[in-house]
Amino acid sequence: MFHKATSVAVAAERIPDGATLLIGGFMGVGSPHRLIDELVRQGRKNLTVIANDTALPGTGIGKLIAVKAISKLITTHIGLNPETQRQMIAGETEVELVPQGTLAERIRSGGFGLGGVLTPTGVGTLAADGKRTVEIEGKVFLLELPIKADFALIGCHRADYQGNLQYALTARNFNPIMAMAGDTVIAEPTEIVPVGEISPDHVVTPHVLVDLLIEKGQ
Amino acid sequence: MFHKATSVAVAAERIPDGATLLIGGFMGVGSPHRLIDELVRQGRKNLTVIANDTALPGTGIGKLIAVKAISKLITTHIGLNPETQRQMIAGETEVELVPQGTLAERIRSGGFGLGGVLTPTGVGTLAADGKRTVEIEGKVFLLELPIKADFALIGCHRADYQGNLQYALTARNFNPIMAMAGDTVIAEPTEIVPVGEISPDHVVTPHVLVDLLIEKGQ
Amino acid sequence: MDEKVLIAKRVALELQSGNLVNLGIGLPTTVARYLPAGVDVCFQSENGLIGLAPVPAKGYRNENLTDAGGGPVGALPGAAAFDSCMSFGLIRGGHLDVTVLGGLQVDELGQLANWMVPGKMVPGMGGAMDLVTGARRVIVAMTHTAKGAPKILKRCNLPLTSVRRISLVITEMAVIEPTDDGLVLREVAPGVTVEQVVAATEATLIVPANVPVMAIAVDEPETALA
Amino acid sequence: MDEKVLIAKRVALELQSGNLVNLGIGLPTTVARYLPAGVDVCFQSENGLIGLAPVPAKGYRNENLTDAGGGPVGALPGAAAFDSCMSFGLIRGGHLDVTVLGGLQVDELGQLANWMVPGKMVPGMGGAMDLVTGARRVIVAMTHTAKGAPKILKRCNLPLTSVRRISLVITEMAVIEPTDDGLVLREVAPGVTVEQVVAATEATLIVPANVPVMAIAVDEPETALA
Repeated sequence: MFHKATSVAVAAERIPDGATLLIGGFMGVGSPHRLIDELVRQGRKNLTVIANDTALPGTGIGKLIAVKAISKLITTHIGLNPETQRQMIAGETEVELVPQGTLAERIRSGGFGLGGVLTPTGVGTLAADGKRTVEIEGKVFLLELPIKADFALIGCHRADYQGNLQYALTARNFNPIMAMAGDTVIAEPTEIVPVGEISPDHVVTPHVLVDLLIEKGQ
Repeated sequence: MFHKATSVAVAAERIPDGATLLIGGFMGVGSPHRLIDELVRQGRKNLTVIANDTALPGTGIGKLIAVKAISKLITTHIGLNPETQRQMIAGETEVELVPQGTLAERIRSGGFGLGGVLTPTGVGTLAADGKRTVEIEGKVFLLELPIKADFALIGCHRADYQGNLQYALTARNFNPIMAMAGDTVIAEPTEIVPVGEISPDHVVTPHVLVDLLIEKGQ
Repeated sequence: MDEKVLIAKRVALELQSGNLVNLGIGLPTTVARYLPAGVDVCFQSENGLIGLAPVPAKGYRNENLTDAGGGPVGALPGAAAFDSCMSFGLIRGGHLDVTVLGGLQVDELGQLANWMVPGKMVPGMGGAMDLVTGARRVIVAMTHTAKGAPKILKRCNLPLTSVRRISLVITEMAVIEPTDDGLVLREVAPGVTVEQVVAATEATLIVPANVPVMAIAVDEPETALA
Repeated sequence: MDEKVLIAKRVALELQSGNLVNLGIGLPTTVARYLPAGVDVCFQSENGLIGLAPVPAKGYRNENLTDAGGGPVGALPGAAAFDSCMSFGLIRGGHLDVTVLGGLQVDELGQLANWMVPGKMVPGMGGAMDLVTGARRVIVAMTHTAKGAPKILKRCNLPLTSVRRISLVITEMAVIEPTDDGLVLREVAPGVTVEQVVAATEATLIVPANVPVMAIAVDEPETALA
């Protein structure tokens, strides 16, 4: 077994300027908040971020938006963060809007070694612009491409020291999917428990996917 | 809330001759054994069965093979059931062999409303015969079609009376995926517990997918 | 009665026992308050829960239990939590019986636009494109006009949410059903005339001989979710 | 030493601490017994478990805890169970470091055939096609010949498992690595000559100036899994 627990500062230092990051959470719920704060503190710039949303100004990924740490954003909904909308309309931040189910499947297909996603969602809409369509048994589907990233930043409820992860209620959202699709996976658990305390049936993300665990702050 | 628990005989009577069935389990582990026994007892014929394997002669789906209840089988591995191999070679039963990961994703894509699966598995092999290929960013993928069925027969560990399901260890296998892809889903739990006894975080198959629960035998 | 309450009450009548229902952020969320007694539906939140319950009192809330807007919510006994792929598998795979969504525009083809006003408002589609594409029934709950300007048009001029024909539009003035033949006026609100609906609608409405008034009970108790 | 034991011992030397490893049914499963001391690998079973442990004593087994052959197995503290999509997502998605599989034929392109003999034996590919396509390293563990007939051929004449070039073939006679240039003879078994390997092989072998003997310890204790 390998020691994965480290400080949030050391973990964030692994992430260079310009990196591509999958960041879990839904309106900040289930996001790795201490990692986000530390990236802001360390002044990280020019990040590409893939995430469901940018939460509210001053919350979760909204903090990275506020300091303009993100140069490119792939997301589904920015309706509750006026600053992200402003940056998009002003052309200050490149924003790709993706249907939520499509974003989830694109990340999954990256992590699961598939060639892409064939979805009926978005056919005939702006979401289809520039994309291939495939007709299958008389129905038309969009071919959506896989997403992978240099890092996946995962918020979770419990981890064991080996890196098995559990999530709580609606804080699960994109986290387990993203844990499959990051070259390096950094998980920020609320608590770390001894190996063996999580039943094999209750592990959602197996430890082999997780590279680093953020230890409790002082 | 709706009453879903019924006897194995009544549940099996819902399934007509000629029906298409997804049946969970891996070498019999996690299969709905009482449902299978009852289909044999009731003399069901001409079934199309989609399942990982046909277990051993006299075990699980092997019992349906033994009485020739299956006219068409879509499966990944029949190496441990010589009778299935014999019926395939003799042309008595139509057998389509599918890579295991592909079978899982095909069923998932049926249940998840996707147009198909783009997989690298099987490219350039017999598994690609008659199938479309799609080139994506310079790599070739097979286009594998979704699978759905009239019924999904699910083995599970615990259910609540509403139909939320949990699985045990390697008995999980294809069951949760199949529960998404059956028009009618019949689950055979080891025990049925009061609603609320299963934590929302431990529910693997949400109750809205489940139509019938098999009650304990006498 | 407030027009949004009227819309929510009328939408609530569309829900049937046993339905799995997804309510969009805003007005649609309020529909849960007006479920008729004895109607037992199950609510999904696309951020990953089946079994939403009314917001608990302060002190009983949990930061990891929220709705799709990020607001606190409750969970019934027997609730189930899952990830975003599963949530949209339920939606896209035809397992969701009804979705109720807000709208910016609906047109004669029954197509909905509800996710952006180019150059002005770019909230993003969130789950809306999947919901409109995948749910068995799509109900659009919206005000009939925007500051007097019709929202039910011959053709949407805002970006579409889906090319799929929605099931029903419910406004504070009318219930309108898109069909093969066009938009059919199914009901008018109490005190509203057919002529007033037609005048407030750009799209051509097919008006049957008999257009009943919405069966809204004015004094219904406010119960259930949210 | 039994030739299957020799093969398993040599395969075991390929595994490194931290690897996630999938062992095929049969001979490959026995590899776990011969892990060198201090090498800490993690085993996946494609029926849905990471953290396989040796078969427990009778009385400590569980009918819901089996390997891919359906036989009883154990689980280490910290094991994780999952469904078949996740299991093959791990395999296809590049999360599996090593797979060890049996083989019927391997050819000069490094392609493997191991899942059927048309008209005679149709076990099916099970997880083999995904494993060979997706694992980072694919090690084929097989006897060098079948009743004297070579199994390492110029071209496979049985149906291929994948067009992907495997990483290594380990037999009771040799270790052979498929490369851009062809099959390179990397090692011979104790007591076996290069000439004997070449004679038992239909494919052309590239023979380096120095071909070392496998570093197999004869008296290694049998430990760990299965």
